[in-house]
Amino acid sequence: MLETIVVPLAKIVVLLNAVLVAVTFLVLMERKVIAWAQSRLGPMRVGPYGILQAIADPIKLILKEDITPRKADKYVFTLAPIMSLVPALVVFAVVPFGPDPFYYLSDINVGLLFIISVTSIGVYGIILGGWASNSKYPLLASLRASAQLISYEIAVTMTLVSVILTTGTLSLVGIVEAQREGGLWFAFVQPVALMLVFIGGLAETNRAPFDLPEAETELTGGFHTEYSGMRFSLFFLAEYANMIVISAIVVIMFFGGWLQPFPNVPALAFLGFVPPWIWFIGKIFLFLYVFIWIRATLPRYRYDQLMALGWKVLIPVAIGNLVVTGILKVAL
Amino acid sequence: MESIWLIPLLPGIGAAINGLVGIRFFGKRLAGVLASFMMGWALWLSLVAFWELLGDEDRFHQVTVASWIPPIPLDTVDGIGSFSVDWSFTLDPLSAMMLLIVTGIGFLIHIYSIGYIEHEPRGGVARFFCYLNLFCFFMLTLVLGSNFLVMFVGWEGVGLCSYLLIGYWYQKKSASDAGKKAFIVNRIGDWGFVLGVFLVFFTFGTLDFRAVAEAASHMPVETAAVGFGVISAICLFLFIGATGKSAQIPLYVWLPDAMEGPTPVSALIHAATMVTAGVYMVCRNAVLFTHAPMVMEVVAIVGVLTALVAATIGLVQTDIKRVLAYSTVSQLGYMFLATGVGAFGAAAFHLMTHAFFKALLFLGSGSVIHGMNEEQDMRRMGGLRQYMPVTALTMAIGAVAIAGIPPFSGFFSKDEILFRTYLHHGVFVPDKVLWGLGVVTAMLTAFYMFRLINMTFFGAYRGPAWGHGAEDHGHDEDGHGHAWHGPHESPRWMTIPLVVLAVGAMLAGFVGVPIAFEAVWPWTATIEHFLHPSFVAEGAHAAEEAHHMSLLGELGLMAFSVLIALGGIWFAYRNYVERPEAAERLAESLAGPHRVLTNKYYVDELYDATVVRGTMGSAGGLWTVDRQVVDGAVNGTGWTTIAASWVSHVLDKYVVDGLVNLTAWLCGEASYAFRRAQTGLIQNYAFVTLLGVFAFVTWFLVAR
Amino acid sequence: MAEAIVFWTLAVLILGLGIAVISARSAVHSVLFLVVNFLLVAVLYVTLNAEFVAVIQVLVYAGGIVVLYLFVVMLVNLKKAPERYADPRRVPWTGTLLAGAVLAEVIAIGVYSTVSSDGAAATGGGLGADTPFSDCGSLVSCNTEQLGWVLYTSYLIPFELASMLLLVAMIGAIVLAKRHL
Amino acid sequence: MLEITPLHYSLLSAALFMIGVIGVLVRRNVIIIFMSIELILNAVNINLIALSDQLQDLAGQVFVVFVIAVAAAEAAVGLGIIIAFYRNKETVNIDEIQIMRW
Repeated sequence: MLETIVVPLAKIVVLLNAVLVAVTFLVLMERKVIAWAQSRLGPMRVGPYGILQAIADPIKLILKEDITPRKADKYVFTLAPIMSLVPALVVFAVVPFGPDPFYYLSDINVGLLFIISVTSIGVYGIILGGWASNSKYPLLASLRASAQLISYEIAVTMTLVSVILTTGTLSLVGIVEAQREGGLWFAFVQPVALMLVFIGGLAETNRAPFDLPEAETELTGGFHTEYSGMRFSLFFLAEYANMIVISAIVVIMFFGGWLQPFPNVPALAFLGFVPPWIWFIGKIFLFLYVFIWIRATLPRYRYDQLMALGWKVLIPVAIGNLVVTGILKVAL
Repeated sequence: MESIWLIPLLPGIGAAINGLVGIRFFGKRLAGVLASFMMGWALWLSLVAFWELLGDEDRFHQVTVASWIPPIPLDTVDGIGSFSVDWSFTLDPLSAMMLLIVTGIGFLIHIYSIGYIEHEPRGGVARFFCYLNLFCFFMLTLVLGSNFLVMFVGWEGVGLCSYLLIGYWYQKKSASDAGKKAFIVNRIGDWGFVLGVFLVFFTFGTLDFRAVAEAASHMPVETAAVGFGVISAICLFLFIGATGKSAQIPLYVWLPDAMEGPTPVSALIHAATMVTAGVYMVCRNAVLFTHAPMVMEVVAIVGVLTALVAATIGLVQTDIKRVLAYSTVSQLGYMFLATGVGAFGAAAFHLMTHAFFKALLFLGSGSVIHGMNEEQDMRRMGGLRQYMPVTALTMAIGAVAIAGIPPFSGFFSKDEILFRTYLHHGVFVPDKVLWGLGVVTAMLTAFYMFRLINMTFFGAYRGPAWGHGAEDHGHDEDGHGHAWHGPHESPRWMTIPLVVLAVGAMLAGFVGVPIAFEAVWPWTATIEHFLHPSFVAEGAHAAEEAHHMSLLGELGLMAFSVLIALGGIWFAYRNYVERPEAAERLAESLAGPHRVLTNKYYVDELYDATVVRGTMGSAGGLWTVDRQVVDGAVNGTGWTTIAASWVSHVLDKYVVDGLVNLTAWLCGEASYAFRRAQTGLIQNYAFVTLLGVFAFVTWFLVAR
Repeated sequence: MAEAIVFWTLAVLILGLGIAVISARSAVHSVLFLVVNFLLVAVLYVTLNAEFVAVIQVLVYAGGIVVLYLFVVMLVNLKKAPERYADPRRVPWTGTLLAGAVLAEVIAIGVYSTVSSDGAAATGGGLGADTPFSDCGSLVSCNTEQLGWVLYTSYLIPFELASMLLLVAMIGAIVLAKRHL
Repeated sequence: MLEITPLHYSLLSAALFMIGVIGVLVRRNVIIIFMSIELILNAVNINLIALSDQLQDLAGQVFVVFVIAVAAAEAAVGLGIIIAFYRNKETVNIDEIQIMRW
C-alpha cells in the first residue's frame, strides 16, 4: 500500500509543486535576462533585486477577475487551458531525475513515445482556446499554432527515431544508461539530431523566433486574447512547463541526463561528488537560459518562412539523418 | 583526277549559299563574286584534271562517289537483270573538253554577269547567280556523268535552270511564257530520251556508257540490208531527246523565244553549253550511232535542214539576239550534220569553237543592249563602233570566226565538217546533196552575221536621241531610273571577258588544223586524235580511218567555202553599208518569201494550230465528257444513295428505333419498384446492410 | 477486484462518451468527447498489456486524426445548421431499433457460447514464443520490441502496403483539398 | 461480474460498435458520421487487443496497428472529400448529398 500509493502520491505532489515554483522563477529569470540583454535592470522593486517578483506575479494573476465572453462556448473555454497544462505536467511522470527509482515516478519501456504522444495532446488546448473564444483573431492564431505544432512535431519525431535507432530502447532511463555505457553524450554522436530537436522544440513551445501564435503585433495577443486571470495563467504555466519539458528531453537525449560530463574519464571522477539530480537540473536551466537568450536575440519568422523551414528543411534533414543513422548502424 | 566529283559540287555549293542565304543577306557584288569564285575554283580543278588526263595512258578515269540506286531485279532482254546505279563520274577526252568549255566559258560569263546584272535589285542578283551556279552544277553533272541516269539528272537539271533563267524577269509575261515554252518543248525531247534509256537497259542490262559501248560494239551494224533493229530504235529515241535539248527540227521553236532571258544566260545556256548537250550526248554514244547508219542519216538530214531553215530565218530578223539565236540553231544543225556523217570529232571540234565565238557574240550583243539602254532592235542602232570600240572589235572577230574566214577558229571546224560531208556516202540521200546544202548555209551564215555587224556598228546612228544634261540629273547609284546618256562602252567586268573570248575565238581553231596543212603546220588534227578514244568502244582500238582525197581537192574545197563566205560578206556589205536602201528594195521585190521568212515559216502558227489547239480542243472535249458523263454518273450515284438512305432512315426511325425505345420503355416500367429503393441516401443503404447483419445474426442465433 | 473496478469504470465511461459523441449537438463537442473516448480506450489497452498500441492510439488517433476532424469542423464553419434539412425517406429510428436488436442478439450469443464452451479459450502460445525476445518473460515487458519484430518479419509486406496506402491517401487528400494545384 | 473475461471486452466492443452504427444511421452531419465510423473502428480494436491478450498472440496488436493506419488514410481522404464538397455545395448535410444516385 505504502509502496504503490503513498510514495508515488508524495512524489507527485513534490514534483508538481517544484515544477510550478520553477515556472514562476523562470518567468523572473526571463525578465531579468532579457533586461540585461537590453541593458536594463528588469524587476527591482519586490524584494532584493526583485527576487520576490516571482511570488507577486502569481498572486496578481490569481486575484484578477476571470472574464468569460458572452458568446464564448463556456465549457470548452474552461476546458482549453486545462487541456493545455495537463499534458505538460503529465510528461514529468516519466522524466528520470537520477539513476535510482527514487528519482523518478515510473520508467515505462515506451517512455519516449509516451512523451511524444502526450505532448501531441497539448495542441487541443491551443486550438480549442482559440475556437471557444468565438473571436476571429484568437481563432486565426489557434489555427496557425496548431498547424505549426503539427508540422514541427513530425520533424521532431522523425529525429527522435534516429536517436532511438542509436540506443535501441525507448526507455528514458535506458537512453541515459546507453550514454553512460558509450561514454559519450549523444550530442556528439547525433549533432544534427540535436539541432533539429532543439529547433523543433523552440517551435513546439511557441517560443521566439517561432512565436507566431502569440504574435501580438499581428493577432492582438494570440489565441489567449480573450483569456484573463487564472485561466490565462494556466496557459502561461503550460508554456513555461513545456519549455522545461523540452529542455529535459534535450538533456536526457543528448546531454546525458543526470550524468556528469565524460563519466568514463577517471580524471573527471571528482565531478561525481555533485549529486546526479543537481547535474540534471543544472543542465535544464542551462537550456532554459538558451531559450531566453534566443528570444532576446532573434526576430520573429514570417508565417510562410516558418512553414517552409519546417516542411522543406527540417523534415528532409530529419529523414536524411535517419537514413544515415540507419546505414551507419548497419555498417558499424 | 580523284576529285573530279568536286567540280560539279563547287557551283552547287555556291548555288546553295546564294539561294539559301544570299537572297536575304548578300550584297550584289558579294553574290556575284562568290558565284564567280566557285566557278573559278571549278575551272582550276578542271585544268588540273585535264593536265592529269593528258598524262594518263588510258585517257579514261572513273570515280564512283556513292551508290544511288541499290540493285533491283528488273526485266531485260536476257532475263532478269540487276538494275543498279552509282553516282559515278567519268573523265575522258570528250568530257574533259566539255569540262573546260563549261567551266572556262562559264567562269567568264559569271564575271561578265557581275557587270551586266548590277541594275537589278539586290535579292534578284543573288537569285540570278544562284540559278547560274545551279545551272553549272547540273551541266557539269551532265558532262561528267558516267551513266545514262546520272547524265539524265544533269539533263533535267539544266532544263530546269534554263526555265528558271528564261523566266528570270518573271513579271514580264513574254519571259514567263518563253520559259514555259522551253520547258514544255524540252519535255517532248526528254520523253524520247527516257524511252531510249529504258530501251538501253532492256537491251544491255546496264546504263554505264562504257559498258553499253562495249556491248554494242559486239553487235552487228544495222545497215539498210540488216534492217531497222533495236540499236536503231535506241538511237532514234536518243536523237529525239537531242532534238529537244539542242533545238533541232521539229523542236527548235523554243530557242529563239528563250532570248527573253538575260543575255549572259543566252550566251552560257542557249549558245555555249546546254544546247550542245544534245550533240554531246550523241557523241558520247558514238559507238551506238555508228551501229545504226540509217539513224545517222536521219541525224544528218535533220541537222542540215535545221541549219538551212534557221539560217534563212536569220536573214530577215531584226532583233539582234534573235539573229544570234537562229544562228545558234543553224550552227547546232551543223554539228548534227557532222555527227550524222560520222565525224564525231569534227562535231565536238565545232562545238568547242562555236562555244567561243557564239558566247562572244552573245556577250557582245549583251554589251550593245546594255549600252543602248535595253534596246534590241537593230533598226534602231547603227554606227555604234565609235561609242563602243571594244565591243565592236570583239564582235567583228566573232562574226569573222563564225563566217569561216581563215585563220579564225570557225574556218577550221566548219571546213572539217563540210569536208567530211563531201566525202560521205549517204544511205538514202544522193551524195553531195548534204554538202551542197551545207555550203549554202555557210554563205547565208556569213551574210546574216555581217548584216548584223553592219546594221549595228556601221552606217548612221538611227537610235533615239539622248539628253546632254548629265549635270541636271542626279546620278542614281541604284541604276534604275537614271537618265540615259547615249550609247556607251560597257564596264570592265563585261569587256574583259569579251576580249578573252575574242582571243579564244581567234586561236581555238589551231587545235584542229586540217591534215592538208601538214606542210606548214606540224600539229594537224590534234583534237580529233585527242578525242578519238571517246568515240570507239574500249576493246576496239581500231585505227582512225583516214579521210583522204587529193591534197589539191581538199585545198580547193577550202578555197571554195572561203570564197562562198566572202561572197556572203560582200553581199551584206553592199546592201547594208554602201547602199542601205538596196536591202529594202530587195525585200520589196521578194515580198512573198520575205514575209514567210519574217514569220519564221509560220512554224509557231502551225504548231499553235495543230499541237496546241489540238491539245486544248481534246482537253476541252474530255472536260465536257468528264462534266457531263462522269460527273453525271457520280451525281446519279449520289442521288440514288440519298434516296436509298431516306428509305433506310424511315425504317431506322420508326422500326428500329421503335424497337429500341420499346425495349427501353419496358425496362423502365419493369424497374419502377427497384428504382424506388435507390433513394440516394447513404444511410438507407447502410440500413440495408445492417438489415443483412441482423438477418445473419438471427440465423446464427436460431440455428444454434 | 481492482481489475473489475477499472474495467467497469472504463466501460461505462467509454460507452457514455460514445453516446455523447453521436448525440452532441455541436460538432466541436462531439470531437472533444471523441478525444476523451480515445484516451480512455488507450487506458483500456494499457490494462490489456498493449502499451505500444496504447501509445500509438494516443499519438495517431488523439494527436493526429482527431485534430484533423477538429480542423475540418472549424473550416466548415456553417452559417445555417448542418442538419436542418431531413429527407423524408430516411429511417433513423428503425435503424436504431434494429441496431439495438442486433446488439441484443450478439449479447445473447455471447452469453450462450460462454456457458456452452466454458474454458475452451485461453490456449496460449502464439507468436511471442519464438521471437528473439522470448527471454523477456511475459509479453508485457518487451511489448514494443516483440511487436516490432513481428511487424517487420511476418507482416512485412502488409506493413509496406499500409505505408503505400498512407502515401497514396496523403497525395489524394492534398489533391482533393487544394483549391489550385 | 467481478471476474473480467474476454467476453466482457467483446460485449463492450459490440456495444461501442452499435453506438457507432447508430451514429452513422441517425446523424446527418457528415463529419459526425465519420466520427461514428472511427468509433466503430475503435470497437473492433478493443476486441482485437482483448483477444490478443487472451490468446497471447501478437497478431491482434499487429492488426490494430494496420487498422489505425487505414483509419488515418480514411480520415485524410474522407475529410479531403468533405472539404472539396463543402467548397462546391456549401453543405455537409448528407441528405443533400445524393446527386450521384442515378
